[in-house]
Amino acid sequence: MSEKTIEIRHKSSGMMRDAFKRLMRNKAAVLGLVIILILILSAIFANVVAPFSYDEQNLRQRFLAPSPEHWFGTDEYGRDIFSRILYGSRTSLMVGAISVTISSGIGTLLGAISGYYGNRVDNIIMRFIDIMLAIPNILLAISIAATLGPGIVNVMIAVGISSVPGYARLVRASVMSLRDQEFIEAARSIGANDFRIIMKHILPNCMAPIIVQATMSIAIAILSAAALSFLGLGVQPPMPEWGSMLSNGRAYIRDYWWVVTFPGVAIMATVFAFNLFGDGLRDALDPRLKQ
Amino acid sequence: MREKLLEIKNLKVVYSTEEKVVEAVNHIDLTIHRGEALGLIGETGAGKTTTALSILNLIPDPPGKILEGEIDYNGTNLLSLNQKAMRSVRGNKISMIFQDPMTALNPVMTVGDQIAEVIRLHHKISRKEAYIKAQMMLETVGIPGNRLKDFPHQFSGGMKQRVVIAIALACNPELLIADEPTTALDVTIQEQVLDLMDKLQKEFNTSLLLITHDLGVVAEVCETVAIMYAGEIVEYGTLEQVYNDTKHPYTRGLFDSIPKFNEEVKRLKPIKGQMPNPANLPVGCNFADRCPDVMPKCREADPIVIDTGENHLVKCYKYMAGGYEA
Amino acid sequence: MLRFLFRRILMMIPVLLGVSLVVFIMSYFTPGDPAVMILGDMATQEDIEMMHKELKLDEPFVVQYVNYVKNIVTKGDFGTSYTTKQPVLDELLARFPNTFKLAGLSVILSVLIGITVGIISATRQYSILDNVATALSFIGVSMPNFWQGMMLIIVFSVWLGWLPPSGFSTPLHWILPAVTIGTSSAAQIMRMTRSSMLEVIRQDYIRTARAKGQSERVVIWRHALKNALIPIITVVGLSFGRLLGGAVLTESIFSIAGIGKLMVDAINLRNYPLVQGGVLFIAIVMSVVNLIVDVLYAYVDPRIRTQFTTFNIRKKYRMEGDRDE
Amino acid sequence: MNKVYQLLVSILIFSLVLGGCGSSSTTATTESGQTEAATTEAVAEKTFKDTLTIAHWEEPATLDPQYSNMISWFIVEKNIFNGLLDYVNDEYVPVLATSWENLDDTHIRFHLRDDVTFQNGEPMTAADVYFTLKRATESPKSASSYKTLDIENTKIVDDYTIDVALTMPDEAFFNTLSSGRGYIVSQKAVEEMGEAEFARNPVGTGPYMVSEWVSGTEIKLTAFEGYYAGVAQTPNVIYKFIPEASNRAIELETGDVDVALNIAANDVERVREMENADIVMVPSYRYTTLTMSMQDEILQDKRVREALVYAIDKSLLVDVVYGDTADVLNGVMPTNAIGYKEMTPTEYDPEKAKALLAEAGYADGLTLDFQVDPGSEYLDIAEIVQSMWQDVGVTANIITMDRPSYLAQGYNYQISVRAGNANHPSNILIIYDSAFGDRIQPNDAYIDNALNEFRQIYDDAKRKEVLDALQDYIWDIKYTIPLAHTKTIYGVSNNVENFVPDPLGLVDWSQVTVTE
Repeated sequence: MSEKTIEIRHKSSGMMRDAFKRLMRNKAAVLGLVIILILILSAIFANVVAPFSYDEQNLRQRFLAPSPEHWFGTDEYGRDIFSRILYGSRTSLMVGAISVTISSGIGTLLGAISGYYGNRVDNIIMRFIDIMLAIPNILLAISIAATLGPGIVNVMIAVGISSVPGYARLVRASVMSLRDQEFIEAARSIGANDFRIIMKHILPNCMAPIIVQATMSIAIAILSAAALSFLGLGVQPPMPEWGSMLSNGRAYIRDYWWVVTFPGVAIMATVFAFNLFGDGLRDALDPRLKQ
Repeated sequence: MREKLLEIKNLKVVYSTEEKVVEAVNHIDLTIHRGEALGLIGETGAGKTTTALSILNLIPDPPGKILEGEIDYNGTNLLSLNQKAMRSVRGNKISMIFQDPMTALNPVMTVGDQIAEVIRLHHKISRKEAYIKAQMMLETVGIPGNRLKDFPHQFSGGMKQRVVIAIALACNPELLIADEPTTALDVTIQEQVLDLMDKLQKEFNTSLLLITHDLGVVAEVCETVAIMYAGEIVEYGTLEQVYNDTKHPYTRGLFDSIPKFNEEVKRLKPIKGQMPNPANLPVGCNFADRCPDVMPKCREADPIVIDTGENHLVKCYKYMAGGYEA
Repeated sequence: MLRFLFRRILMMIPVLLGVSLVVFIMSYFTPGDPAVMILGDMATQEDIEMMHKELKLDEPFVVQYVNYVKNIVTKGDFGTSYTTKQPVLDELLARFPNTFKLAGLSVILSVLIGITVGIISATRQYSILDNVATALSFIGVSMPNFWQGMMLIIVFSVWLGWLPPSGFSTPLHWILPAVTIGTSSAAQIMRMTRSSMLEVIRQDYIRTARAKGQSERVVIWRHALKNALIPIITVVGLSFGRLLGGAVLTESIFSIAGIGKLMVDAINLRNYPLVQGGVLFIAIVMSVVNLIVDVLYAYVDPRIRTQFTTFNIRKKYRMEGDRDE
Repeated sequence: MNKVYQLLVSILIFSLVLGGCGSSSTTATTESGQTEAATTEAVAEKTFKDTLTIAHWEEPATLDPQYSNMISWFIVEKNIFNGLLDYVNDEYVPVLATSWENLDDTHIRFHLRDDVTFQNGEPMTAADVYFTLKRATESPKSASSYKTLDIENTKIVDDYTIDVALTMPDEAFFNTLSSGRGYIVSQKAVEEMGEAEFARNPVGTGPYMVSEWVSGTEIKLTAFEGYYAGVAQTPNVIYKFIPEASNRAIELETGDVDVALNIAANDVERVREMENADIVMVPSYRYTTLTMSMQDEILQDKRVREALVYAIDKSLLVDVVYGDTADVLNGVMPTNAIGYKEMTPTEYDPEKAKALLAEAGYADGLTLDFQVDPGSEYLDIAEIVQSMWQDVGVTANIITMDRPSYLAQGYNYQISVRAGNANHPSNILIIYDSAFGDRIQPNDAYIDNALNEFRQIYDDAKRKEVLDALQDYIWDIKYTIPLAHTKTIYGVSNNVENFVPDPLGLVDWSQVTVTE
């Protein structure tokens, strides 16, 4: 308890610096961060780094195995897979990041309000969440695409919205077990308003599950986006996107392993990195680990 | 002198993480006699709780590790016992009350379960008998027996601490370690809990190791006092010796920093500075930097423990001349 | 508790109404004409109009919705599938056993693996075992489902010939799909268990239990696990609920006649009665799962249980007056 | 710690664990061990399996022929029902009808077999034929095919004779009767069961009847003992529904099915290499074509359309998308369609394309929207065409949308790709008809007239004249860019005998046997 009181009095910048220091000491998290940075850099500089253009077809050089010229081989249209993966990091990272931001933002807010106020508010929000849970993602995506036209934005919104209930329920459960604890009452007693209590006292204490969930859902977001692309609701060709590269390549899984393997590895590496990083972040942010 | 119950010899405990080693307890010696109430005083981070946890061999490992020393209990070194033998000591011969009653009880089990658990662990009795015993214990600590089936969140803080005490005393232990048992409670409740502990200690003839930073609490309950600073015991003696014939500058500092209502003191004198970082202890006396009486040699080598007479031990160069090595 | 259950079941009614209305609105405004989908792109205008009349799509929105709800409430009639002309409920019930089996099996599998490995991983944080389990779980979550499913088919059906590649009729058919789905949710449950357990085993009451002389096994499995269960139950409940809504990709890969594929096909064909009925059905199933999850919360955590009987407890507090506020 | 190393180790362990999982469940492997059985009994006398299992790509929504419109449904119905006549080797042959004659231009008299019973035991009579035709005009899925049928004036002459009346002369009517929509249903069965029940438990005159339909999984057929042409050779036929194309090939490889329908182009080589099965491929009636909206100003310019044609290397495109499972289509109908006329191929000539574009005022390039329903091979075609057009300065923005949205767009598009699947010109060329409603919308009076005219001509030579001219016109005007004529691909186990492939996939299984 005494640790916590000290914790609260700290300036937030100091807290962040401490957390950052702890994070940097975690080698796994640093590895994750490095992979993420590489991905971000390759997304930004794809046009500089990539040896070929992402949409340059060479129909006489289809399904070339990996070679010094085509590091990851070529796909069913003779496009360079390495270049497409580099460009694809743009789409996939953006889809992952933005949809997770949408879902964790809305979900956390709803969950926190629901868990904190309980009773009637909880009831209304949870019924709302139940409604959302019941609506299939694809139907949601189609409806959104119908309003906004097909494209990547819909994918992000559809994927984001469809994973809101997960966050909401998770956060709600954590908040419910936190809200009656002494330090919340303490905060309330010194006149902190509900907003402040939720933002400053409750949410930081349920960061751990939120972060774990967020890192996990980046993967799910990337894969859901792929599924939507497959139904024609996502990224428009020839713009590469890992998930749809994987889906389109599935027909060749037994003949040309590289067509599916490299996008698959790209997704796995990304998810792996976010997981490592998220894990490290959780440990770094968790005040209870401080001693 | 009474029979020795527990003797801590040359105990050294460190917490090590990848980049640093924290020396939490540095070669301390401490003896508790049968029926004795010993107060272990020190500020936060002095190593009191680590000492207590070492006795039960509950130092979280990793990162903690007992590097050196012995803890002799009735002639056996607890540190040499295997897990199974150690478990038969915990909660049975030696039990512990933790600092924060709010978190010390398992929120998903009824208090009855939690009291009965310790009874059934150490006594071969039926579930039913254990619950009867648990109910008796509850009543002993002043809680109506019909609340056996209630959960911790249905109790107030003071009552939770009573439950914790009931758990600790359920098997009639020979030694009770109380780690800041009243710190988290408000003053009126504190008094009740202390009275209860005092009463029960005498009633059960239990030895008590009371860990606290509150000099007043010790004065009320304990016969012997040990002052701990930066992982070391800097002064030890009877209540009388330590309180009325305070030797160590740190102990004096402690007394000066609390208000006394029978003296006219214009201003309290807090101890200047902060306890040294246990990950980076200075050469020489750990207290040297804050000591008003610091001498050059204090910074050169660590002082040894001196017996200034009648087993009043001090770890300070100031008393080197008058005393002899303990 | 009974009152709580009753109240929750009552609360399902507005949810279901909400769901049906939302889906109805979505169906109404989503582009695509069911008649065209049924007739194909060779249909003439007369055919389409004929179809509209047959499907009662020429009626105004409100009339359609009111009739829909009325038929459900008064006759238990969820409508008729546009394509097969079979009652929607029959279609759903024909597929549900497969979906339920698949969801159940994979959840059981993933709970068994996930919780066990998660606990081992948490109690031996940073050990080799923990690192391996963590790495495995990362791979488990990041492996695309259909890729894994196809690899399993290639290995176990084509190369080894041990297990059938598709269908869901015998227990032998269940293994591959259940493993496919189970892997990712096991990994997720493992992660959640680990992180939740790590929090719990740092708590004071765990130290209390140890100080009682309790064995490590009991401390972990009885004292810690029960406290760590809430977030785990949440994850399990969510994934079970989600799976009961159908696992489209896995169902496709293994040619399993489940709710997921049925729904996607229905959406793709704009088979609205089936979409609406299916969504309602899924909503009911989800509500039941959520209810079970909430009951489990209460079973696991007495503090939450209190909320269900808040009134009684408050009265008790007032009588004994021992709550320091 | 070295996480990468850990990762590798864990992958290894994971694969071991997977292996372990499998090995613990080897108990019931012999269930499907037909391969062993086949080798041991090869020397012994030939025995036949009592069940023929077929991997089908899609479950029928109904087995009611007049309410069907998908090939995949007719494939099953083919074995339950018979029509009055069939189209085999370029001519109409009698089936349930013994013969027919034109009483005049709009009246046809059909003489029916008198030895046919339905699967419910009822004899098949002219009343059933009348009933079937009548319900066809009432079904939204059949009505337009029967739009020339004058049901009011169609008369039952006696139990085995019926006079069918038409509103106008219609040569295509025979084609309709030979199609699945012409399968004769039992009036009594439909009236007793009701249509919903009939759709699941149809009663026809064919070799098989439905014994069990496991929704979403399979349809089991058993031989109809009273089949007028003799009881089927194999007593049971099972259609297993396996939508995933690669899995149909796998099922064939593992011996779980005897025939796999609709093998994907990229699986053809694999099936050919199988020891226990092979590929049987016949030209289908399916062809793919790019369509252009004639409501779009840019595309109304014929030079632009020609440029787009010259810019596509059709043979390369067909090779990439289909391999040897399709041929370049040099005509406006599938090669085997009735009255097909082969055209002179348009050469791939990007320079000419550029010149034409420049002439049309698009020397600096041109941007077009390319709407794609991402099902089937359409997206493959679109991506390749997009890349080829890019070389002549035409930027095609691919817009994928799910099929319903795609269909809902009507002619609000510029370029699109579609497949047709029919063998009669009136059904193939209908997409150019103004009355067709959407997609191309040429509003071309010449086409409308010709389409209306030729089907009224019963004289083969005269009809051909009109039809040839129409095909020449359509080929020249280039409202569409025909690309490929695909093949129907069957994967057939070596144990299967007497298999006769059908262009549409409508295989009659009654003569097929499977050796053990």
